[in-house]
Amino acid sequence: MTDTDFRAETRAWLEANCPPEMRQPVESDGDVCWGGRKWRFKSDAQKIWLERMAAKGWTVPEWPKAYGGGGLSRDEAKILAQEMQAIGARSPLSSFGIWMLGPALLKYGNEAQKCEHLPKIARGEIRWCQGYSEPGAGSDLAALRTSAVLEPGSGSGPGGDHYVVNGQKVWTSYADRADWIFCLVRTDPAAPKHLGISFLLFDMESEGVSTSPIKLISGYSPFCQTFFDDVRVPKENLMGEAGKGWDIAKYLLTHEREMIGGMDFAATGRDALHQLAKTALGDAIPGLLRADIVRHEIDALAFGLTMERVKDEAKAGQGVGALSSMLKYYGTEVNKQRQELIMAINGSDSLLWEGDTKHEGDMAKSWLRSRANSIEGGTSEVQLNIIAKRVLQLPGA
Amino acid sequence: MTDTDFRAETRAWLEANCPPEMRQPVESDGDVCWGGRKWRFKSDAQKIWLERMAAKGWTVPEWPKAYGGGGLSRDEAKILAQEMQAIGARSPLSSFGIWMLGPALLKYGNEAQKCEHLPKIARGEIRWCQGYSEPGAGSDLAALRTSAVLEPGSGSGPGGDHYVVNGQKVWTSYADRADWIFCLVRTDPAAPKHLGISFLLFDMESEGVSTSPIKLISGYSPFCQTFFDDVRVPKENLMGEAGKGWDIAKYLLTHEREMIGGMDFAATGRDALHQLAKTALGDAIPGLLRADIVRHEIDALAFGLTMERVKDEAKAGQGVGALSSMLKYYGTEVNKQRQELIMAINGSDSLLWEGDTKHEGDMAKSWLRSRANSIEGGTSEVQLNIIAKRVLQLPGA
Amino acid sequence: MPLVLNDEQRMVKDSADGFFASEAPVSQLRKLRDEKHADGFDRGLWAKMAEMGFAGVAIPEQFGGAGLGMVAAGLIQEAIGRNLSLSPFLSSAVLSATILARGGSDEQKAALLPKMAAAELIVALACDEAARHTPAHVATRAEAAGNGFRLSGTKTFVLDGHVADKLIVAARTSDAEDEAVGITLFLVDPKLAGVSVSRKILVDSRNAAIVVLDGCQVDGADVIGEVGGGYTLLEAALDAGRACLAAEMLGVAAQSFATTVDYLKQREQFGQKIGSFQALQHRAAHLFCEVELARSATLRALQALDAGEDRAPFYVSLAKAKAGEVAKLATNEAVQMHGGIGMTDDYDIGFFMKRARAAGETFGDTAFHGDRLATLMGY
Amino acid sequence: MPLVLNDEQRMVKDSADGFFASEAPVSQLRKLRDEKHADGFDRGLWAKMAEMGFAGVAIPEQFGGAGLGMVAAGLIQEAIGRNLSLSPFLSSAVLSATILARGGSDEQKAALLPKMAAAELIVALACDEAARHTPAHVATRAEAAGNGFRLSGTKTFVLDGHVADKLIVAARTSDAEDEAVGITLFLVDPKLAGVSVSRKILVDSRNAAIVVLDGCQVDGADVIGEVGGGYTLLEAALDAGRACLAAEMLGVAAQSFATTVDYLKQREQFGQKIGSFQALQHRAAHLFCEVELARSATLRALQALDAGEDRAPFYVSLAKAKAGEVAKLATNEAVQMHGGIGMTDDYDIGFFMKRARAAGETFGDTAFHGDRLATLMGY
Repeated sequence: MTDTDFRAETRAWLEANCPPEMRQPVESDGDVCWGGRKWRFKSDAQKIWLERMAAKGWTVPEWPKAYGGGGLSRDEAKILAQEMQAIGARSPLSSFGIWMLGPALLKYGNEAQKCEHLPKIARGEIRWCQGYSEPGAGSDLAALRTSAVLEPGSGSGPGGDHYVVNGQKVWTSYADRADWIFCLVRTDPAAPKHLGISFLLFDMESEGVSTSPIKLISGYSPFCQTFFDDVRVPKENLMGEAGKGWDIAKYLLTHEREMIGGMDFAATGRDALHQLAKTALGDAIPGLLRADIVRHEIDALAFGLTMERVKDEAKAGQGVGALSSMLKYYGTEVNKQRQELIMAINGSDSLLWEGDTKHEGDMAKSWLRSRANSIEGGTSEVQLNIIAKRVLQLPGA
Repeated sequence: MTDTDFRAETRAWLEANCPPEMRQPVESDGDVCWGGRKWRFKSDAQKIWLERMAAKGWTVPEWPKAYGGGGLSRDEAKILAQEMQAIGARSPLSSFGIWMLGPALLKYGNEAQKCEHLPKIARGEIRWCQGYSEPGAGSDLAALRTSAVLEPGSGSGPGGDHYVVNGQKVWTSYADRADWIFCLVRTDPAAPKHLGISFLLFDMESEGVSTSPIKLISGYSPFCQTFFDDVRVPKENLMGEAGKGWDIAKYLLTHEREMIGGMDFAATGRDALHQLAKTALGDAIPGLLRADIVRHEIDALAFGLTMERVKDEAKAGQGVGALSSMLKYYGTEVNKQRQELIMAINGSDSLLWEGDTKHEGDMAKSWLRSRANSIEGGTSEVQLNIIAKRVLQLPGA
Repeated sequence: MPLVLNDEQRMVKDSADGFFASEAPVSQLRKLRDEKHADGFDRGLWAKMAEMGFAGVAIPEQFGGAGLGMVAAGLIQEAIGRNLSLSPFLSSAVLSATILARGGSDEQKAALLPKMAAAELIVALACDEAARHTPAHVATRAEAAGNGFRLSGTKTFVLDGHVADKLIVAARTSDAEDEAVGITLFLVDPKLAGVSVSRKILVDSRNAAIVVLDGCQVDGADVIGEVGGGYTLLEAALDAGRACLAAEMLGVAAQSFATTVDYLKQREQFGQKIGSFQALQHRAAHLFCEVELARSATLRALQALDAGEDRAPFYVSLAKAKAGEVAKLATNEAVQMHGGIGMTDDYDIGFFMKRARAAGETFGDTAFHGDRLATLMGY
Repeated sequence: MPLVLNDEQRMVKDSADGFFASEAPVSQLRKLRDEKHADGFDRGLWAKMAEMGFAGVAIPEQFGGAGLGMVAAGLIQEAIGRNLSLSPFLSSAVLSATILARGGSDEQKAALLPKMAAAELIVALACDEAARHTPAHVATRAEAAGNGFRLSGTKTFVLDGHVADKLIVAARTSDAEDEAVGITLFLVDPKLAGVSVSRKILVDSRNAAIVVLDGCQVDGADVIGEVGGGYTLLEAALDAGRACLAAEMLGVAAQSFATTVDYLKQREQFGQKIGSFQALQHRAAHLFCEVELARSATLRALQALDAGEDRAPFYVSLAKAKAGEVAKLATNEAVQMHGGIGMTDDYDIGFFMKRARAAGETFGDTAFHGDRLATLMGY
């Protein structure tokens, strides 16, 4: 099919199948569907939209059809995204399964694991969370201590059929709402730090798993502490080889970095800051604030173009590579600055926290939420370390 | 004498003794008298002014009278400075002897050294330079390798009467115009880095001393490379104990830091940047440039007040101490920013380098000269290290 | 005047530092927030602040105050900043007390100031009408009516308005070319007909009410100072408040910084104390300098107010601008250097960041004061 | 259009990178400076640049040029920036060629462009009259006289004016409400009576003449484009020049950065490579990001010019503003990280800092372009 044909067909299908309600801007948390066993659809339209898109594999347009994907080329996926944007269609499904585990499964999973997990991710049946950080092992992720010990075998075999997992994770996003976890565990305590780590998948309903939400300064609790107390995990849930989990972790972190760095800029209809200022203040914008906004816009625009260029170069095979740390670092710093300026523009209104009006507190909460951007998914300091080491190849970095 | 009486007397003396020519603003290099054997007075007035002030000990007002100073109290010295400023009197003498070696001699020198060197400094007879940095030992000053070996004694004694100095110094300020050098040398190559260093004074006309000016990016050559080839220095020219030179060096560096940090702000009649902008541009100052200037002025004013407060606190015995690194770091960064903004305000005029008009090139040269502020006398990075270690007591710093 | 504290001021500092650290530490703020306290502060603490002389610091001794002046007030508010202590100190003891002590009639002073110093009466200032501070933009009208005036308009961001026994309201009694002319200050009882006060809880767990005046009738005796001449009084009070806010932000910055330096010395990652990483060391060292600069600018502003210098507004704006930037930097760096734990509500550092933002916004942010500074320099 | 180079552009890039590195490295700049060369550039190099097609990069093929467009011109100037190569490329091949190719009559094009592409004729643009770039402020008058005009006024900062065979002069032929209206461009022979050109050597060892016009008589045929409509042409040329300057500053920044990273890997202090100090690592890593941002903005601006987008001026100002800041940061960081040696004239890094400042100033600095950007956004 030519791109033109594909575009016409897609447009027609979306027109016919996307419920009007799903073309409204996202207003609150529940408007974004995350799927999973515990998900309560906010409306029939949300459910229908997910089902219809999943049936075409368009929740994950570029994944192979065999695993529940749409089998689209990169250009076709771009067209689909453009056509969805044109009618304001919401994304039918958001999840860490799609953004993070899926790509890793496609690269490192065995056939059985792919067949088992990818379709459920694509259909929004299973919601995943990520078990990486631990108390005491924040930026120094590889210092993790959660252990997974193979049960002694029954009789003569080399070991049992299950790992027994013990330990504690922190910053597990939405662990309390997730069904399964992909988890970094230490399988070989004697091996050097980075080599004793394995990548394990398991059900959060397994006996011995418990979670406790962490309340953030923004008042939200998107993260949990997660405890593992003699959790038995079948041996076949090991992804990749035992002791090679760090490679998968690094691959995934790269994805996460790009996601967080680009997050705000990928948002549809992001208003330029000067528009917000004009709306809020009219023409009487204080000189120093105007200057701050202009300087921010210069950085934000140049960063947006860099995101574009990195993608275009990758497509053209010209990329310099290892740029996810740059995008993560710079993108989150720009976003933090943007939130700071939105607060300044709105003056005392921005400080409202609790009140009767609908959106009261939203501005301050977004501002506070953005502070975490430069910490989660590898701090800005870690990204700068990575650039110094991998890109600039500075000594001892 | 009461302060009021002292002020009246000082005012009258200055009125009677300061030649009118010495009340004109400093315009060019030669207007500042540095003294020394090679100095050529620009005018009779310059010579008379130095002689009259030196006779009263007012080239170094707070030094003891016994060593050629004025024996003034701190308050009296302040009054003298104010009265000189009131009539626009130039400083009669500038020198590293006054600013750096003098205070160190007063603290660490023996009586013979004080009597020999201080009066000559006070009278501007001997001009000193500083032999600290070496190629390869820049920020890491203590890595210096210039050696001073005690000559073998003639006969049974423990050693001879002379050190023999060999090595190379760099960044020696005005070494080509100086008469004597105060010099860090390694007297004990076996001792740990900081312990084998001694502080030696010697005549630049000694056999084996040669200098070679370093041309800077500003076109000026205020620094030299200085070479020592079997220079024989009498043993009694050692200041302090052998192997204890590092303590003197640190004491001196503190003085140097405060001097460089405060330099621009101490300048009489320093115009505020916004005045320069208004003069150059009238009222049509671009918004972003105005914002930059305002932000700079905020920092510059707050820094100026901090200089004041540090002095006032020291006087009141309330100081937190160890602040010379702060003043050096922040003062030079503020000055660099100021030079950057002066260039921006003056646009293409600031770029002129050589030409027929008198001050052409001055702006660009001042800008380029200021780049060195954050390098000389301990880089900004070294100052931040010192603050982290001594003030904040951070680990491993 | 030398930029150091005199003996009296050092005593105030020592007593304020000790008092707030023991009587109103951050845990009290947390408790009052979590229980959604009706007043938003502890009246017992406020009474003790009166006993210490803090509530009357800016009130002359003849009216029951301590008459210690603005450097002392700033030192108290710096300690408040270090501990994030909640009280109507800024609204009543600084802003309103300044207006009444300067512009009040003898009757008003005698009736109100002793009670304010004794923490028996809270007076709040209703000045702002727009989200961004622009004190001369007063649209609230005061029309001559009866033996006084009838007030109509809406005031926002009235600090502690929900607990105020009296309000000081800026209203326009006449139009003039210059916006600053024609503004009059009124004492308004919030229980009068036509006055409604709604509490708004802010990000820093402090309160700023919206006050709606709907034809509220006040007496001629309720005018503070001269009719039409209220702006000068208002600016004097705002400058006192701004300088104290600078001092509070200095306290916020210094405490966040101290907490961060402690954390840098304890937390280990990659097998070493994170305080040994040079990149963090340099940022901490830079921050140290910035806090010192904010301290100098703040002290100078407070001294200038006490001395009644013409240049006081200049130094106040310098202090508010600089301390605002420094508090923002210090608290953001604190959260960043703490990493994940700094983002949790359980840990205190987030409270400092919230307060830094709110205090920075209050009565003009750095952009406002930078512009004001430039205007004052004729630029 | 994707933000990547196409095959043709990559070829241009490769050849320009190789050419300037071997034919006009920094040592040539140093040599020309030290010998106080009369032209301030090497005419042999300029001839070779014509052979390579560089001098005609922005000139249509029908007039002897290579017609490669602005992305190609930018790549050439980026290579110039990396090597600090001296030539009249910007003044003649970009600025003047753009004006003539767009607005010149057929006669003018035929007479001038082929010679310019062949490096046989240098044409310089005389536009600025004030120290800070304000292109619409033209006080130079062109009064109707004879069968043409009589020009009077003073032009500053005429790049390569001292070697120009022809000048393009912006002069006011009528007054108008809007400053941009009523400006006309003239071709002026600097050897005419009433024209005096004085060379000024700049901090970056480049030249910008002052041109004084004292009743110089030109012909009607010397008008470029329409009488009174010169500003549009001028802005188009300036935007081409600004985008190329952004590209040059990108080259300056990238080369300074590369030199610095190399130095960090070699220089030892305190017993280790200074590149192992984390504070320097983080600053270098940040700088890496900034250089990448400048690269993206610059490429977008050049592409927008080639595509004739309405938004081209917007992207040009973005690129000039960003690349200017980045080049300033990169060169200052380079000098600082080199320490003392970076301050010596013997070492090359200072040349990069000098060029960054001058190029940043030329045709509007970051403040100018930030303000222009804001105005273009209706702000």
